[in-house]
Amino acid sequence: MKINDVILRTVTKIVVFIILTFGVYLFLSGHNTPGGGFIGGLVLASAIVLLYLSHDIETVQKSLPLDFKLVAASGVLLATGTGIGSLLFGAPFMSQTFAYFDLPVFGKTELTTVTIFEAGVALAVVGVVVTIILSISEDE
Amino acid sequence: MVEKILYTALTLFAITIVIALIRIIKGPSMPDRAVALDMIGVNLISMIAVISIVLKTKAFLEAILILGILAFISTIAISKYVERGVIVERKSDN
Amino acid sequence: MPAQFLFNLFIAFLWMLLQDEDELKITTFFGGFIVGIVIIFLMHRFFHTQFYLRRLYSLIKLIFIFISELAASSLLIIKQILSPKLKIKPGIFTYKTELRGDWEITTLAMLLTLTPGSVVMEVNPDGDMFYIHAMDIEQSKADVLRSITKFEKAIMEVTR
Amino acid sequence: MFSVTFAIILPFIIAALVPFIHRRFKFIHIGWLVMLVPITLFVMLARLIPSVASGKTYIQTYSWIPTLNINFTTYLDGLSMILGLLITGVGSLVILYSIYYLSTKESLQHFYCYLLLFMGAMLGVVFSDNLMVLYVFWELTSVSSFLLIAFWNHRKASRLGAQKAMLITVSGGIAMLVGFIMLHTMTGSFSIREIITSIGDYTDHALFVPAMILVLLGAFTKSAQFPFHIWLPDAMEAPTPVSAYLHSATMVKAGIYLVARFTPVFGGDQIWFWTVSGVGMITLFWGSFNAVRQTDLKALLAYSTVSQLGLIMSLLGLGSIALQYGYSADSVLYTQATFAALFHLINHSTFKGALFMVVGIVDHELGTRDIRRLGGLMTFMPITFTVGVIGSLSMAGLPLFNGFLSKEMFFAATVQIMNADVFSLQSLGIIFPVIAWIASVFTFVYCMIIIFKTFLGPVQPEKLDKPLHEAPMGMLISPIILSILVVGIFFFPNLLGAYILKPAMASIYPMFGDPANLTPSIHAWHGVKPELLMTIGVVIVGTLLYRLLKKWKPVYGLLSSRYTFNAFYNNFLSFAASKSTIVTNKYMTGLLRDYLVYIYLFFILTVGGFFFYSGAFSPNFSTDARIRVYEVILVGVMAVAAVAMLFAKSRMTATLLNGVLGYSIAIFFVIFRAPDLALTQLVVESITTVLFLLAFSHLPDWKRENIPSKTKITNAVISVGTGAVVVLVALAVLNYDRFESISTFFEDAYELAGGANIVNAILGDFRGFDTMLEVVVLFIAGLGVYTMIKLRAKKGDENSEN
Amino acid sequence: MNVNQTIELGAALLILLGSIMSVISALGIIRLPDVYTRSHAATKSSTLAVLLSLTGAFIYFWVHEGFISVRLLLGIIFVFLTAPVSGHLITRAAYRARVKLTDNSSDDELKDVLFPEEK
Amino acid sequence: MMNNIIVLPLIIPIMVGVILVFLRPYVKTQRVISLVTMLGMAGISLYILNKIQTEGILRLDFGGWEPPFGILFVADSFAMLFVLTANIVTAICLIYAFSSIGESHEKMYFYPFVLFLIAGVNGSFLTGDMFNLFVCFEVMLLASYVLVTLGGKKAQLRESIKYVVINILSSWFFLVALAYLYGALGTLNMAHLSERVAEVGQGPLLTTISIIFLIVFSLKAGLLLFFWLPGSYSVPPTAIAALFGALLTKVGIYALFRTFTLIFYHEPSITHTLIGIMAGVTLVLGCIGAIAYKDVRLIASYNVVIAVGFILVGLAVATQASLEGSIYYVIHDMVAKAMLFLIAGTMIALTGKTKINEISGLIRNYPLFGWMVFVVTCSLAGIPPLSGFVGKVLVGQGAIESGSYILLALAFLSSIVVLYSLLRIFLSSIFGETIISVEDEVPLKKGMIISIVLLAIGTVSLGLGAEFISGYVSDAAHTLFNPSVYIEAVLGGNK
Amino acid sequence: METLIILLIGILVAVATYLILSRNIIRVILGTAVLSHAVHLLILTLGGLKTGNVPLLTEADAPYTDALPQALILTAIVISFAVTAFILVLAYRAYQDIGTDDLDALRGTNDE
Ligand code: NA
Ligand code: NA
Repeated sequence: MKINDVILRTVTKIVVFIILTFGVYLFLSGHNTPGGGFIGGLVLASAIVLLYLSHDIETVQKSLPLDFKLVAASGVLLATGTGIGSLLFGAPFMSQTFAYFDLPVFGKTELTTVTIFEAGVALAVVGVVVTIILSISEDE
Repeated sequence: MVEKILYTALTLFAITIVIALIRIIKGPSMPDRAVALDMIGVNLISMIAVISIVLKTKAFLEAILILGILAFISTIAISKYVERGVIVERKSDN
Repeated sequence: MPAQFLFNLFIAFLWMLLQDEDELKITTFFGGFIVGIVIIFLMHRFFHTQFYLRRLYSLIKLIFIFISELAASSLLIIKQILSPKLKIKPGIFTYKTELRGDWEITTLAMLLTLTPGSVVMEVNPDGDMFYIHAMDIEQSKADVLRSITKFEKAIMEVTR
Repeated sequence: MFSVTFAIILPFIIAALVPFIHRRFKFIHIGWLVMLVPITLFVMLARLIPSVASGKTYIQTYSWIPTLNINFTTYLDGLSMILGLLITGVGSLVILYSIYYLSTKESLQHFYCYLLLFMGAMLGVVFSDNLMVLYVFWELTSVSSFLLIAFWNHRKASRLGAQKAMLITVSGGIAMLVGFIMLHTMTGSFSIREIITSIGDYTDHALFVPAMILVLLGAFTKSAQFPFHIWLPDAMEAPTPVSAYLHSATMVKAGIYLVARFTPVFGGDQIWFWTVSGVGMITLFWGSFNAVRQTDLKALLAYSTVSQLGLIMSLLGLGSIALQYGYSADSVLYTQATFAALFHLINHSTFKGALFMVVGIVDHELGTRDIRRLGGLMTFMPITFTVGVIGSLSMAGLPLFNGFLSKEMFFAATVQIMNADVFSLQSLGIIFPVIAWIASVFTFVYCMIIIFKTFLGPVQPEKLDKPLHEAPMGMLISPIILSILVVGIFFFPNLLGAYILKPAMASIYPMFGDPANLTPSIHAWHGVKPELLMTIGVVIVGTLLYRLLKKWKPVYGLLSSRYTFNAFYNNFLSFAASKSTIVTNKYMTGLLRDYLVYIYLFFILTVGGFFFYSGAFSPNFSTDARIRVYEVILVGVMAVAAVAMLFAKSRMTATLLNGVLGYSIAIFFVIFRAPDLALTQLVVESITTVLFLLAFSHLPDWKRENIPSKTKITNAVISVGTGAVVVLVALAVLNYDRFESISTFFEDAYELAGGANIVNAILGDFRGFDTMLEVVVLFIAGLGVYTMIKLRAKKGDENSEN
Repeated sequence: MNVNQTIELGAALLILLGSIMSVISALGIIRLPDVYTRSHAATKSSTLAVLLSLTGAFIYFWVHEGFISVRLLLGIIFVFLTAPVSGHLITRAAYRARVKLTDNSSDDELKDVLFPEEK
Repeated sequence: MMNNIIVLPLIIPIMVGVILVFLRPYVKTQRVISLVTMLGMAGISLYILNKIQTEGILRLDFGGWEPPFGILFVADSFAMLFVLTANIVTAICLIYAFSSIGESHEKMYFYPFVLFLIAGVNGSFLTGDMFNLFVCFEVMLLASYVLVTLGGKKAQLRESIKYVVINILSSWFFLVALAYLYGALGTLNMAHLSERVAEVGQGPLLTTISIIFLIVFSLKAGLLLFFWLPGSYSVPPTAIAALFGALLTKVGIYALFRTFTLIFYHEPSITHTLIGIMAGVTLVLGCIGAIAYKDVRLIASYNVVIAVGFILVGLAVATQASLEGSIYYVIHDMVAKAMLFLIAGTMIALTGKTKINEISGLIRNYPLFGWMVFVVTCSLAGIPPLSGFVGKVLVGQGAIESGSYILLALAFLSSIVVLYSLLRIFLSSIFGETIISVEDEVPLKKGMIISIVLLAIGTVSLGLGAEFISGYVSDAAHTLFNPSVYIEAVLGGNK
Repeated sequence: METLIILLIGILVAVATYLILSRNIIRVILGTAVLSHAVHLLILTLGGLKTGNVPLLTEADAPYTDALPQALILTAIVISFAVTAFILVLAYRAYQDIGTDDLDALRGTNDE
């Protein structure tokens, strides 16, 4: 009898969205509560891992038509780029700044360059983890 | 009083983990171990919740959710490995 | 796509709750909505099925049915485990369901599995036959079958 | 105005141009152009003879590495003048000779390039005042000698000979370098002149004797002194012009030069005296003794060179004793030895150069140098014969030739030394005349061999590949000039004494005042003195021994070839090669486990060992944080899970146990108030488990390991030892409470970095740089995994390069 | 003892109950005869245990700090969502990996479908 | 302090490397960009080095967080000399790679990996923070892991497993040592560590910890614990092997010098004696290994070991002269070792054989190449005026000053073995009858010989032009010998 | 507590060492994983356990537990993850091409 993964796949559909949301939350809130780019990235990656576990490679790739190597590379560029960015302002390399703004919709919001840096980190983590898992899985 | 109860609960959870560990070591089959590992994960969730109370902190509530997520993912992976020997499949394998 | 829209709202809601703020703020909700847009945009190809808000009520009802079943049969298992001598006869039996579609089948299988005494081991490729492992087939098969019918009805109220 | 620096540099410049010139002017023998170099230099040097004779010296300094006291300082004085003239003079003659010796089919551009290189290097050696610069040129002479010996490198013997010469001379050079550095450490200077003036303060320095020995090692190896002489016979694989030039007239004299140069530094010391004269004497004897048994004319000349170099060396040793006494009428007598040394240095170059060229001619024209195939050449090669006889007789120390004069002075010096009242010479001094005399007998014998076995006796044309004929005139010019010098010096020795030797004496005895006092008048006849009697004795006994050669030659057979120094050298190399492979393979097993065992053992021994030895361990558990029952249970869980991994029958079980460990650590992170860590640990652990499972799809399950119980016990001991050391040091660190951690600073994270999560603020801001690099690490790993899987070696390119 | 303290005590007792459930289910995975029955114990009892302890914690935080933890709620939902799937997948895997049912099992209607050749 | 320029040697290669990932299909573009990057970095390094001479030690506090709280880069002459040489050598090895590595490798991110490697190397030289040193090591190591395996030949896979496991273990020891260090001293900034150690004295515990660091860095440097080295250096493609031979051990050497001159210099009778013993044994084992094998790459690898022993003699002796000598020698060795490995690889590429007794007479087919072998032989044997000479003299001087005669003897005797081992290559494979007929002659690619000649020019000019770097070197040695200079530069500003 | 944890670390190290000295590559890799667990605990323990509150400024008042070791461990965890991923793939690639997971069979040739 052929395996019917209907239960797994159906639940995964919900679960993946919870994980993704949670991942983004962890990534963004890391500055004040546990979390951050790494953990966020790892959680996002595990959501994708879950997709691979419950579906097959081709299906996932069709849904996420990304070259994860390049995702990772973009992440690294972003992370290093924020460092370089501070050079443009004459500040020491990797200087982070933060400020509080009153935004029309969001209210009093803290904006910090760390978030950009961490976005890079998160992207890199996602990219790398998925690259590794995909590469191994695709190997005959 | 409350604290004593909580520490008792923690001890009981820990004992559960010990028992599950025995199952992991004894097996005999791999699914047995997977079941036990899953059980450890779920118990750890409880423990974190209790420790959070003891330490009076909300810092570990994320960990509860994460642990839930990951215990799930690990179990899927292990089951698939036991079942098919491959955990990520190609369409052709299906 | 109404389902996607609903899902988007769901994420926004989730987001708002995650903030753990003292009061519910529309701004937070809106922020979550944007996050949701991003996620759904990335994941939209996954989204084949539909989702209807008006079935929320039935859903809650289902949950209550489930919880009461769960509590009832949990006691049974505990009794079995704690009895000095294990007197159980496990076994696998089949059940052909009338439910159709991934969501319905999944929900039923999950509910069955969660209630003590039964685990759905396999679903046949057509998705209409469950292979259920029962802890003690003589005593609980009847219970299980009774639960299944209850669940099937409740699920159909939600989905159809 | 002549510049010494120019003299050194010119050969190098021309050497660099030779290949290009050769390519442009293929039609002429490039030797003609090259010859202009030494001739020019010789003329330029010769013009300075009078002023140098009058005591003038020429110094020039260019900075090279002034920070390290290493400057390019050239110094022309009497001593360096002698060598300079030899280098350029003999050089000119040798190049002239080589033009006829080497056909244009040979790779002449290489030959002359090396030769010029050598010439420049040699001039550099003798004209350098700075020890480091001297060393530079010193090694360059070894290098160019190597290249010249290996000129016909398709022959194995050439390559081996070159290797031997290079190894021995460079080794000596390195020893000498250390000696130089020691001198610098003592005196703070690399300038020989400065060292000479200041060395008096350091004769009691602990480094004085080591420096001396090391410098002598350099000199002895270069000048082929016993037991380092073994390279010289093998160096005869070089084309004969090279042998004549480097291995008899110039390069081997560099050691002599060095000893002479350093006589004012170390002379007067007992060790110096005995080492230099003793080694010289042994070399003198051993060389002459071995020369007799040779059948190859070049080998014979090589041993004879060894012997003659020993003679000069021992003379320098004898002469150094004068410095023990300081300047006085008596001590001047001892300086005669040094004078004789310098004199013989020149004489040897003339007659030995001539002889080498003669042998080269024989070899070149007849295709052999084996005396067993030669004989009776006198009639066919009259000029060659004449030159050969002149050279041989001079070497034998017979009158009418310059060798006689210096040999007599040598005998005189050995006799004179017996009068010295220091260094236990009253009792031991007798060995000098005795050895000198015995060695001279053998010298006489081999000179007779050259004359009689080559030129006289029966002709053996059947043993020759080529018809008998005299050499072309061009080839003869150089040996003729040299033999004229051999005779000329005999008749006008004092000319040489006054213009050449006197200023050199001033260089060696700078504190002895007017060098004229040190310059004796040389006479062929000075009455019946011990030295004359010795010479007569040499001739009588020598003739006798030559006559009875067949009778006593078997004596050589008694010397087992296994115990020669040559055999020692060869055995040492082959021993080194074979044993080194065994030794290295013994510990470089290629087994990962072995390498890891080394590391662990080293850790346990050094860290654990020192830890106990130093008493750093002081346990104190009073400050421990409170412990709860569930924590103890969890610790137990981890311990049991870890130990269970060792006994896991399948890799899955082990992996799951590792997962248990990972999850348990996460809970400890919770207990220890590290939320971010707990989160990360959980995710990483799970993804790691997934990775393990992914990899398992491509790997076989593990089998029961078939490991001998001895290995198991070793592993267990190492494991427990490592764990124990880690624990003990950790406990000590725990009790080491001297400093506050810097991390209180980060508690202002909210004000400083706008983050309430301190750990996150550290990761994103305070130590964001670490995080950035960590992302890079991750990225490299990811990309690496991808390449490892996608890029595979094609069959067949396992061994070769892509 | 005020109301809050009583509720906190109640929450603590809830947690204690959860831990007891947990130990019981652990006993189950020791005592029960095969992987299938053990997985019943594991997926159900421990799910209930988690439910109890998380609810206890939720109540505690609510009462003690006036803090409604959505993360705890989400945790509960998540466990409910995933625990049955885990149980389903493990038992299925076990069966397909041919882990034997205990000897006193009565029916096995799956065997004929999956491994007809082993009749 | 704000000297953003000193982060460039790390950040430029990383960013360029990442950008090259996007340019994967464009091999030519990758070549040009990577070479230009390396040359540019060499230029920047030179600029920084000169700036240090006028402005003193430069430091850059990342994020503006003052030491000891943040991470910082500290560029002193010692570090920058390493950086400068490493970058030049890498540029030259890249030129070699252009014509040897093959397009399949180039499309598999060869250039990014090399750039990451050099970034890790540069970072290790520049960092002033102990934990950041660990991280920089890991950047370098990960890149090296990939480069060792790049191509996936059997021998590569085989040796890289050993290489990776041993390095994992050594990284683990590094972390253990860091745990102890932080537990005991509560700080990570090297200057601050030095200050704190000096404050309480380097007691037995701190000395114990220092020995763990010694083990860690020795593993990286190949000091005594070099077992991993010959295998892993003889399997990768030539350009990579050359980079390894030239750079990787130098990072360990750098760390040893930095740690034991800046932080743990109070108990030389224990630590430096141990280093001395290790250096001595390394010299002996290296020498034995260098004559044990006929495989050119193995001979080259053991020559690496010998050089490590020699350089560490300078640290064991620890006089200003010996430190200066070690620095000269390191610079020399980077150039000459790269050249040696390129030559070894070229010999194999030309003949398809690896053993010297199977190769003969190459000088007849490739005269220039043959002479390059001779140059590298002389250079490594320390024959003047090539580059090895000055360092040798100074190390010797230091050993004499401090009376370390055994080390002195071993160090100088090792030169003879080096000479012998390389002369064997030259005489057996370069001289002699040729084995390659004119028809079978594999053309020697331009990029190969150009890079070898460039390195030869390097070794000649380093020797003849020693004076040009002597100012930098003595400044570097001065800083090493006087830790207060470094400490003042790092912590002086904010006290 | 600290002492107990350190003893645990000792056990982990011993187990890991024993695993690393095995012939089977997977055992070796598992050994490295256990090693990294041990050292992470070590850093945390020596950095001072339970001496303060969770290092979240929103949570409680000072004193906070030392946050720096936590940050260091985070970095170390990620790095060891990267390395583990790499060596796992390396191990199976070696198995694919050389056909063994036995390290004793990976000696290489020392045929001289
Ligand atoms: Na402490
Ligand atoms: Na880990």
